[in-house]
Amino acid sequence: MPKTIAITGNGAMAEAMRQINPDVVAAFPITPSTQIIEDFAKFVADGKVDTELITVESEHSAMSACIGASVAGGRVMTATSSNGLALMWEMLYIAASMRQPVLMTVVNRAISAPINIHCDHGDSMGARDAGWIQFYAENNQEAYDNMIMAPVIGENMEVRLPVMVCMDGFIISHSIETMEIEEDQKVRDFIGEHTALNSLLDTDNPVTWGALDLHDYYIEHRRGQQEAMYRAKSVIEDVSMRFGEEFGRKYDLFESYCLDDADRVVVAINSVAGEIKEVIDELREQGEKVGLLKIRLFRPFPYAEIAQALKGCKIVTVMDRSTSMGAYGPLFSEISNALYDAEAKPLLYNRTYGLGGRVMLLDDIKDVFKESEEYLNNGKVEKMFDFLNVRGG
Amino acid sequence: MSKYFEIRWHGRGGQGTVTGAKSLAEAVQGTGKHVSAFPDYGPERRGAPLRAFDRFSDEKIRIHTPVLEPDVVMIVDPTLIGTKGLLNGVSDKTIFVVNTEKSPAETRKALGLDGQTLYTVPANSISHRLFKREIPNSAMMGAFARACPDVISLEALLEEAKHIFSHMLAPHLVDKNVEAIQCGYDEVETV
Amino acid sequence: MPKLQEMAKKEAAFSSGHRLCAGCPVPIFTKMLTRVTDYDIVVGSATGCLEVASSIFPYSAWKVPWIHTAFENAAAMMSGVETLHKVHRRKNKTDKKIKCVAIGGDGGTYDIGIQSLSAAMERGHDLLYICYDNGAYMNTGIQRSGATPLGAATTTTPVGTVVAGKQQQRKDLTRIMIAHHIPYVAQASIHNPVDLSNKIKKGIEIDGPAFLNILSPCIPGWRIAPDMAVELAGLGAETCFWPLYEVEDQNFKVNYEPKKKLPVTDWLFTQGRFRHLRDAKWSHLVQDFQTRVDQQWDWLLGRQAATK
Amino acid sequence: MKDKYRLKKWQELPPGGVITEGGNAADYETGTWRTWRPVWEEKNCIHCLTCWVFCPEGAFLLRDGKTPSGKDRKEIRKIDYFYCKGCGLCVRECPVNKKGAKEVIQFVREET
Repeated sequence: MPKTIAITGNGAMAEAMRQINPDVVAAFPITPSTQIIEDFAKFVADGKVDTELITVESEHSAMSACIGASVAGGRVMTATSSNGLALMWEMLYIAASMRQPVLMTVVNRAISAPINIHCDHGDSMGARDAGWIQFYAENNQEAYDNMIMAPVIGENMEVRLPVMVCMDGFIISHSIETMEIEEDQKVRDFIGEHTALNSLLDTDNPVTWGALDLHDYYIEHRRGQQEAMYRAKSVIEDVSMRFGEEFGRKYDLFESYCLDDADRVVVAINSVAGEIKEVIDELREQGEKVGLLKIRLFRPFPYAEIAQALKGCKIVTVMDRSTSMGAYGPLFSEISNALYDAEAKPLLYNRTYGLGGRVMLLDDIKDVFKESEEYLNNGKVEKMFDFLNVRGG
Repeated sequence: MSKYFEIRWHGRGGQGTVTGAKSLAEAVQGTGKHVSAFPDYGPERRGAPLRAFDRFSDEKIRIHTPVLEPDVVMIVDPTLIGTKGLLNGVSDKTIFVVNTEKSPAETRKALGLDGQTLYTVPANSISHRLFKREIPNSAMMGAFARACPDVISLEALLEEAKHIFSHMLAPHLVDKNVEAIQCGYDEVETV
Repeated sequence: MPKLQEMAKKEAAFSSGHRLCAGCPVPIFTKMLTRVTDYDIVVGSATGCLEVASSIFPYSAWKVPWIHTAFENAAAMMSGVETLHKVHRRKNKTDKKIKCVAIGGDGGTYDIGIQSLSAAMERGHDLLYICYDNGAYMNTGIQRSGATPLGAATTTTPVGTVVAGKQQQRKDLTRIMIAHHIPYVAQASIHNPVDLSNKIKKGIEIDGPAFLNILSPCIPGWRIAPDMAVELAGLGAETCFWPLYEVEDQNFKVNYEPKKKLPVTDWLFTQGRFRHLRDAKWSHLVQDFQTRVDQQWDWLLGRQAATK
Repeated sequence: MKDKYRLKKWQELPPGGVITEGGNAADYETGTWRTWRPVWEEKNCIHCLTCWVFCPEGAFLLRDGKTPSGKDRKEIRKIDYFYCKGCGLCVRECPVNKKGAKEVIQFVREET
């Protein structure tokens, strides 16, 4: 039986790590992800896991040690946030290109400068092209569930890619919420044993990892890596279905909330989806045909499936909690790509919100729907791109 | 008014207010309710005024926004009385639970309350008596059970607290804290 | 030389067909890695000449398991490998005793990699870190590093009319590593294969972290003929620019004391990168160079006397 | 050999750019880099292995042999010109060459 408990998002991720019981964890503390590693260090100290914890001196070394241990043939994990993820940037690409199924929680936090410890998605969105599978979560339950699925997906022989499980800093990481933790044994059975591939510690079959590719091979290796991402999508569908059968919580590539007959749709990522659902319920009671498409999987991005899900809606507001300076938000760009081939294109526009932890209250969400109603009534989008909740407009 | 039962805690950094809000949520969760608890995070350290929030419900809680219209305001540090923001968003029905040695009448006046229900509890004295230092959380939790028995009964709170504290504290401190809850409950005054 | 006879019985860790410069002495020590010990070894390299020239896809010169990921992280990367081996040993997944070796040039070690090196040593991994010091970023075309000696001409410290080569003395990384109080720190050179192989063996086999700094002349970077690497390395030891010594548990041992210490000019003036120093205009640089070498040598003899 | 190193399609490559055959650089000819050629004269060689230990290319091949007093030893067999880049380090460092009376390794220009 699963155990219903009230636990912080960080605590839930530490629990997932305890249950996964990886061979090696290499990590460096950074707010707001620190507690994950602190809790995990306690598990190590109490002998509750078999893991070796490497308390490295930087996030760059954390990911370097993770890659080393992974190539050596182990299941490895870490956690980070914000500038820590930025410091890993070089190694993120290397983990992915070397096809190492490293598992990492990213507790989303704004990137400096100015320094800010609160939530936005600038960190993980900045790493969206690194070649990692990226999951996003509305709450601690989803973050935990995604992490339980992560090794099964990343270590699949058709995939062999690192997996990043993202959740909102403080909003989720530091909040206690009610959730269900599954039984250790059941989780371990679901995940199964890790299989090494061309292990560096197999000294009888010496392999060379990280060779120099020139123009005669680099593009072929990249092509193969892209294929692994394509294949990951169906593996994720399979694993999510198996997870649903096993644990009763059903996950698709994205979540559709009141989407079927919706005229006005908001597309959003992570915790704000909770507030949006709350407002949708209220507006639905008033007869408004509003809905939410909540992103779960950002890499690989499910273009065709999302286009299908948005078929028939009349206006789409894409809410980005990060910026791509000089461009539309990262999520908007993908939704826009997804809709390019749509027969009846909905009106589409982009709103940036919540940078550096700026709170979106329920009234702010209502304003978002009010605006989309106006645009829909006028039959055109006034402002393609704008910031919400910013002084000075 | 929100469909959730919502609490706003006012305390100071280092007093354990955040832990208090979280412990109360864990206890209420133990009775089968859905809960969430979270602080307002900033760079403030020991001594700075801070807020923490609880949200309880029979159904799944989806929102993460700060509590704007609290059902209960918990004031953990008496020296906060008179500071800004304690009365933000309160209604006639809002219940106040205040850690103070002063009488309910004096406290009501100091806070500038109208008709709201007010409970006072000398949580600092209780804490000094039991722990020889100022950790008013447990007594505040006891006072909460007195103020809002429909949310959690004293019996349930004592039972859950034993369980929660045993994960956090040494055995003798678990007993002391349970005792502090009982004292907090017993020594509440109201008008 | 019986030592060479012993080594000759064993397979090299590093194959022919690599693409290092003609005359580059680096393979002298990479070949030795498996010849000096019975342990299985796994090697990780920092980005650099050796890494590039030994692993041009689909060819690898490494006959032992080998990994490269980036420039600044060889020690951190190998601490992950070493840790996983520890896990395997603990869980009885292997009965092999594998030893880990990280290799970096002076750029990847003195400069960009010093943070991860220092931390890996402090954490006590069972890991030998070998730095082959050729005194500049040779892989990218001879840019100065923290190991570049005073006065050396590099592409980022060129010789001009008012500035003659690098204006700063090199840092003494070996001494920095000694300050980590790890079980074994040594300096060796490619010209003395017996001393070199002893140190590699010790570094590999000792329990815990070890650091070995190897002087490794660079044909293009030092502007020398392709047959000159061994001779130049030897002069490094004869002038005491590069003393051969080891520090085991803080006990200092000088492995080679020249009968007559040669002036540094014997070393400097056989290299194109110092050619300009012959001009009397820069004689103060030569003097400063000699002073530093003398101080360093005196310090070393003093440490040896103190720990005897 | 030719097929082994033909340029492969992306589907044929193992994941992550790994090279699964250790030391296969030995299939790569570096002897083409040479403009000068060391020529080893067995009759003067004392088999001290100095050339062998210093040769960066591993181009000095060994064989089993005996010392004049009959003990087992490894001896120089030949120079493998498939690898020798002609750096001349062996010529310079040969201790017999250094003494100057006899020459074990000569250095001659490659014929054009």
